[in-house]
Amino acid sequence: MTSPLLSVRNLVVDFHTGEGVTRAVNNISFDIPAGKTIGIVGESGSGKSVTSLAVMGLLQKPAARIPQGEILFNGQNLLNYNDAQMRAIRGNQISMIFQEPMTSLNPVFKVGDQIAETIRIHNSVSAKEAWDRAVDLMNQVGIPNPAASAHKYPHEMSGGQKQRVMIAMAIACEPKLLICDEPTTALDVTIQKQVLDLLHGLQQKYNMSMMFITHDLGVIGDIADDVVVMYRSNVVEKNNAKEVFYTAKHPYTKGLLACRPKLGANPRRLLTVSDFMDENGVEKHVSPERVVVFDKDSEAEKSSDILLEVKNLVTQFPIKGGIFGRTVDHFKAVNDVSFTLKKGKTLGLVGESGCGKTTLGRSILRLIEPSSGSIIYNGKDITNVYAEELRLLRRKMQIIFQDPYSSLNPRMTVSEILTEPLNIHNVGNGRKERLDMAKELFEKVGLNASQLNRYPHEFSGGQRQRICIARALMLRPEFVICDESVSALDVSVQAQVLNLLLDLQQEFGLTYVFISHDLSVVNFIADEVGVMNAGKIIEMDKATNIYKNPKEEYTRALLSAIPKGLVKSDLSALV
Amino acid sequence: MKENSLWKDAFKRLIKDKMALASLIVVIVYSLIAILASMGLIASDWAKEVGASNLPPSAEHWFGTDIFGRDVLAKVLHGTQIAMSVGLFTALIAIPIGVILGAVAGYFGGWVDDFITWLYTTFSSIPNIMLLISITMILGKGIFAVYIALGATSWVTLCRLIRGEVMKHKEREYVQAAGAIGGGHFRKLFLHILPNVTHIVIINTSLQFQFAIKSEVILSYLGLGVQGEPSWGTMIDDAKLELARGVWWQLAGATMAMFLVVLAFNLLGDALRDSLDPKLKGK
Amino acid sequence: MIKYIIRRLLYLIPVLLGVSFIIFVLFNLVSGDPTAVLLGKNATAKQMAELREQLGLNKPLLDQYFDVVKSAFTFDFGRSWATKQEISQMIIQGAYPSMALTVPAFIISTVLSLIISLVVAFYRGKGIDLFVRFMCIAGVSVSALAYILFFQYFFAYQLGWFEISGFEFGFPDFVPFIALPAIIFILLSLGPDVRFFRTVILDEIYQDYVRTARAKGLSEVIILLKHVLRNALIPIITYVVIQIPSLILGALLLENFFSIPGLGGITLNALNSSDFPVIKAMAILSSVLYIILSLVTDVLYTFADPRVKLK
Amino acid sequence: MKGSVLILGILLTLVFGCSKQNNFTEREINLVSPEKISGFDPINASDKYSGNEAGKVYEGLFEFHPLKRPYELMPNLAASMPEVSKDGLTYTFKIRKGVLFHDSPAFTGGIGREMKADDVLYSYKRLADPKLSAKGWWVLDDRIVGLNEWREKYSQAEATDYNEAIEGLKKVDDYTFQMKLKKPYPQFLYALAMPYTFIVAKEAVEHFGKEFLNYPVGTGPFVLPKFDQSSMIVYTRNTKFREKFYPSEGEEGDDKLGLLADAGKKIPLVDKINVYIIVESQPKWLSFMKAKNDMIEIKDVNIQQTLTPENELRPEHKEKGMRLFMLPMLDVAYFAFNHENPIFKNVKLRQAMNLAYDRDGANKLFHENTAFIAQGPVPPGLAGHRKEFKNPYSKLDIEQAKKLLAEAGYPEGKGLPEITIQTRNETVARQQIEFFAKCMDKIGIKISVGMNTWPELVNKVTKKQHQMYTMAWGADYPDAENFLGLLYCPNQSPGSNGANYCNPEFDALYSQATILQDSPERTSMYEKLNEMVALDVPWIFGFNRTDIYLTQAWLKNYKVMEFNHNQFQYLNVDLEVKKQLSKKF
Repeated sequence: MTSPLLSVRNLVVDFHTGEGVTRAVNNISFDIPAGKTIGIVGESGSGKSVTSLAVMGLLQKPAARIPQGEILFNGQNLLNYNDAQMRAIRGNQISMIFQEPMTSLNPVFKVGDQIAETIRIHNSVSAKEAWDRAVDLMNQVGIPNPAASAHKYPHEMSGGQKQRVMIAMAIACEPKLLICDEPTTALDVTIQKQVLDLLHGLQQKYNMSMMFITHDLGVIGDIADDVVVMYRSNVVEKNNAKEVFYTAKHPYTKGLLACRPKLGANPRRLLTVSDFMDENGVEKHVSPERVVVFDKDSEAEKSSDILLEVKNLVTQFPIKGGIFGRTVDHFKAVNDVSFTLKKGKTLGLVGESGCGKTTLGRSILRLIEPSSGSIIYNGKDITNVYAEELRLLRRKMQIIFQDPYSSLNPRMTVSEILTEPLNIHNVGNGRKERLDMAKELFEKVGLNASQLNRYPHEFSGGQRQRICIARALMLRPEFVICDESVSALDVSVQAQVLNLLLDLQQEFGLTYVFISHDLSVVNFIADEVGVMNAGKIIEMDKATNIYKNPKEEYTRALLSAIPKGLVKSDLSALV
Repeated sequence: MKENSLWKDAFKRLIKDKMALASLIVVIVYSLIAILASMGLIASDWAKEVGASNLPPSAEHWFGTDIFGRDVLAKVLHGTQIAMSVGLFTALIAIPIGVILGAVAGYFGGWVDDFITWLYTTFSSIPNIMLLISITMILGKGIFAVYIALGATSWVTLCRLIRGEVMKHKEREYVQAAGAIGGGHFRKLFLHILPNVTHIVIINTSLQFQFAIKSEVILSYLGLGVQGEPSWGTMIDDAKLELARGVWWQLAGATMAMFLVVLAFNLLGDALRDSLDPKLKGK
Repeated sequence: MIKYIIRRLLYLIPVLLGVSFIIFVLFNLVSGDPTAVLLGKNATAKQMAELREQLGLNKPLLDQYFDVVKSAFTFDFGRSWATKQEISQMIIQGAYPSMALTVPAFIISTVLSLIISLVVAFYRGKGIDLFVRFMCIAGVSVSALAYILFFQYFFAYQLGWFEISGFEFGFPDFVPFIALPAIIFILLSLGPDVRFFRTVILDEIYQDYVRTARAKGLSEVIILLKHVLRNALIPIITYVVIQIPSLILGALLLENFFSIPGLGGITLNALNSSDFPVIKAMAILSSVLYIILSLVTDVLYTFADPRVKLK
Repeated sequence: MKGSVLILGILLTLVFGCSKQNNFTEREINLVSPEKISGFDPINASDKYSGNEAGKVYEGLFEFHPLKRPYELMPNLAASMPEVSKDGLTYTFKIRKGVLFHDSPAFTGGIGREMKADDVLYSYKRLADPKLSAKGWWVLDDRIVGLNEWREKYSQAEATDYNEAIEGLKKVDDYTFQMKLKKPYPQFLYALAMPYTFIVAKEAVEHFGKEFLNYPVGTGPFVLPKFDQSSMIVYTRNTKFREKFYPSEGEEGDDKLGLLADAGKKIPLVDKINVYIIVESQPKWLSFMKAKNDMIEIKDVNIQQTLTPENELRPEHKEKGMRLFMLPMLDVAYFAFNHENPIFKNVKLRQAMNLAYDRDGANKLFHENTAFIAQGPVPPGLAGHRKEFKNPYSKLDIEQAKKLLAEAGYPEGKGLPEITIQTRNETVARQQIEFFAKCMDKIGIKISVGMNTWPELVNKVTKKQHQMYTMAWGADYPDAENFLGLLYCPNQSPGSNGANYCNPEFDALYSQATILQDSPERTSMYEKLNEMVALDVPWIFGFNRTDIYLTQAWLKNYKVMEFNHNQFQYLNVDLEVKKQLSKKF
């Protein structure tokens, strides 16, 4: 066996901050053989991105320090390279694709120029040659009409196209190693699939090595040769991809594999990492009843009262124009949507970004005013109620937002956040009682009541989403809209939150509208699923039916885009 | 992890920065001097003749004496009171106007925004000096007019900043969330958004403060400044005639006093921005 | 774009109405009767009454305000009450020396600040960054008056490097006259400029696209000069252009002390002699300039940032 | 940082050594005007500095002799002193022949024509033109038969008709005209020496229209084709100037001072005059010290830099050949009470305040002991001022002041409200009141300063909205009437009696005295008026200040002069001396 292209040996990375030293990467080693793809999997904060930045030499000095270890690239220790030597490597022999295509491209330069720049840094070619090569690269990464597109600025392209540009830039000098740091996380599922296919194809074509970083094992199932699993700064499992998927050894890996909702059969509650190991990393045995596949349809007809009925709902935004900025036209974000929802049930709404699903959710709550149609809640038309009545309605209808970071006011403590709804609606007697109510719910969503006086920024993303859920439930609503409420979370955390939502639904008899771009998540949680495209619900059916018998082409595309990887549908193997 | 508010965090970061800490101390010392002077505990005898006219600095009179034989140090200390009060009252006038108008414009948009934008565009398009002079003309001279004139011209910047920031924040999900739990406009704007733009007010105030102190000098040069008591402005203005006769200590005293506090406010403003601006957090 | 420009120019109408109103109220209603000043120390009551009539001060207020509005929109400012000079001529004559001082000083200070801020941004957090920022801030913490008094005495008189005061028309004749005030101007603007530019540049340095540029293998200097600077231009343009109207009057102290016959002095004289037509003209011109420059800013954005589309 | 050093370096090299060298070849003199000049229309040349500029280009019928003291009028454009009728009301003037206006496009062919009697009459009518509301109108207001009626008639009309005959302004022939007065006007000829009555050409006024003020077309010794508001005005010699010669007699001792060296020479003696406009005192002083200017008027703080404590020129200036000129000015500086305010009707209060004012202290601080303590409204040097007269209240006597204050009903200042003194927004003005406040504090009177822009101050005074204000009155012409009028009841606000002082006894005597020609009788009446009012202390009498001028050694023929707008044509420059001395600067 020849020596690997990249070999990370006993790498340690520390971050020195004002408060002390944090170890981000703890003595890890792995190899990337030439022409192979290595997946590095772990949740946020596990040290996977730091590792990749260390390889690139892009760690922020002087905060980040590497007290120990080697990064051998072609046998040379990159850690001994100076700035100029590293620059010659970067973008040339090792290149990288980042998670956020929206912000990773310089907004003020044409994409063609940005690709050509990489070429000209490392090759002495004329501007013209570089440009032509850039156009050629754009063609290779599948950007339609590359000659014209090269003249575009990043904001004129879609997210998927931008990521393709990033890829073109990364492969411009035919690097030996391509590092992909969560390249598809920010993209819609269908796009994600295309990008993955593209990367895989390019890897084959150029015989590159690839280091693919993700929090979602499912994503790399199709393309990784080897998988390295990282957990809390350590490598916990390192093996051939097949081995990892079929005979995962470490409980964390098992948890990761189990927590992703499957399209078909799922247990009543998703398995999470904590089902496989305790807080100290000691393996636990999963109780067999946790893996019994749950048949939703069995209890589907128990409830029959209709809670919400939406009829021909239209929400439109004005398009301004002319000298005086008058409204010249309207954009219909929600276009003639109708559905009914029974008490205690969950309606899933699925669609890609821009399809109008978020607007629909907010229109139902009248956070955005609908333009026409009607919303009938509990038999009462609420489309035109105002002020006090609307305020009272807020007690019954709640929403949980997507981004747990921005949906909590950073200047309020958690107890303030939780008691605020009570104050507004004058629920509960005095501060003390309200605080008790907050405490109760806070524990119910799985948080420690002693942390009530903390500020949101002191919590992790998953914990924050729990706080958001607690806030939404403070008023004991009947109806909750979950707007992409788990999309920003790592898969392992996502499973916990989904379970929590189901538990709460059961306990409080909640009715959900669950909005997501991820069909597998919607499929898991919802009783009925509506597929949205361009402001309309194009298909609506029972959750169990929709993946079995999709009627629309669009639905089929969504379904096929879900990474299936090597995941077995049989959970029992994990027990 | 201890229980920390963002403010406490920011404060901790602030005092960790030695330069900022030093600036903060300077500002506090000046404020103390100003308070003591306004209570008449120090420099209350600035008007007293303590020696001959225009004595150079000596052990007895550290900053020398002025044309009337008054102690320049006492005048500088008394001037501190004026300077700090100019900064303070200017801020007290400008902040409520700037914040309320800016917040209302940014939050409600529509014709309210149009009107307020028009108002501050109009104000900022008239040269400041004209507004300053005309307002002092109307109100008569004196420190009160200085407060109001400076306050009336410095709300514009704050208003513009707050408006922009509120516009950004009102789209944030936490504000939407406040609406979803039934919070009204008042709650959303004043309880949710404003605390999140306070850092702008603080940073701006720190910079406005020093601007006001410097403006007082210019106003004094134009004869529109504080009257009947010594301020740094009048002292520097006096110096324009005295310097030629070699009386440099009045200029030096007032300039140094002003230099220190203006520098401190400037540095503090920078440090505050570094520690309060969420954008720059952790960098 | 054209539509946008037209709309912004039409915005001049309400702004000019507002400016005329404020100026009218502040100076006409409140500052009282200018005739005593205009006629000198031996004036008689009768003569003052005659002049009031001539100046139109006996007309109904609404008519007087209408006159102000009219001149705001026709740019016909008539003659100064105090100097009897044609106001447009006064402004044209005064603009030259003012511009000769402020424009080069402004350009130099802006460019210099930009260079300094790029350098300190490059060395961010290091000793040189702190030192240079400290010096810039220290520079602006001294009163302009103190600078003027000291520099004029030391550099112009003692060392004889510069003319003490005065102005000559025509380049390069004015150079020795404006050099010293220009240096003071630069010293005073360096602090705030560097502080602002540095913040803007640092805001950009932590953006994702900079990481991308590093990943390409670009050197830090090129990243700073090409990628970062170009993005930082937008706030910088706003900051710079919005200052321009204040340049007209901004150098008032400098003009007075260095005997530069510019617009600052004209305005100050007008304020000191209740010369309402001149005050009015200066206010209106500066607001027109302000609006036009903010329009220019917007148009410049479209060049600096392809994302900006004016509609 | 490196960049900044580099650019600063480039900047410095660009200007280093660029500073201009002094001129040793051209016969030019360099002067300073401390105020901006707004235009050259003589009828509006109300202040000293615009008068000085107009006086270089324009001329009047009479002028003050440059050397003789006390001031003596001599004919200038007039061929001789006028003939006055017995009743003193009709004056017949002969004007000089062969006086040419400057060349100007206003004249046919661009060549200046001869000045005739019509031009004089035109110029005087112009002063009365209601459309022009001239600042100088007061010198002829209600003096000339028919002129006020003419003014009245056209005040509402579209245009003023200059061709209409006026009884009091009559042309006899091209070189002779008559003026008829309504009543005796002893100061009449002084009025005809003031800049207001300089002679202008009708063609020029009509040709340039409203721009006339920028195109001075006079008969004077220097030419200024176009005036621009700049930091410098450059006059060149009028090559067609008539035969006018340097006087061959002057005051006693003038020849010793070299003031008669150029006697009999044709004037002007220099080719060029540069007038620099420098408002601030520091650059003005520094420029003079760099020999950029030939003469400087010393004010306020620069006095100490100029004089030794014994009021002599400091040796370092002497060494450079500079010369000092000091002249007691015909002026009076005072703090006026507003007599309409009941508080100040109390004469004992006024006396107490006068007595508490430490004039010696103020003289030292603000005038370096160069000023004289004013004893009454009339300054020394004018008929009406008696050297022997010492005002008992123009001295410091705190005890007496306290006593009088108690008698006035305000023991130790109790019961007296704080008094605000209005003044101009200038540093020295403020300091002077601060000093005054300190003095008053000693007897328990609280004083505060009110700073005003000039219009504000004038407004407050004309509207009687003040308690006290500060003022310095400079003579328009050398006659005590000009000062006594400041306390004449009918002159009260908005007139020149800003104190609104009314004293029937004084008024009666004043109206008798002011119609008399200069005579011992009138002088004794003036003296009586002066002393009567001095004892009634309508003002806090301040100072009669001294004009101090410093000239460079090479400036010749300078003699300090109160009414100096015609003086510049007599000045000369010694280029040899200038060259020699330049090394010392």
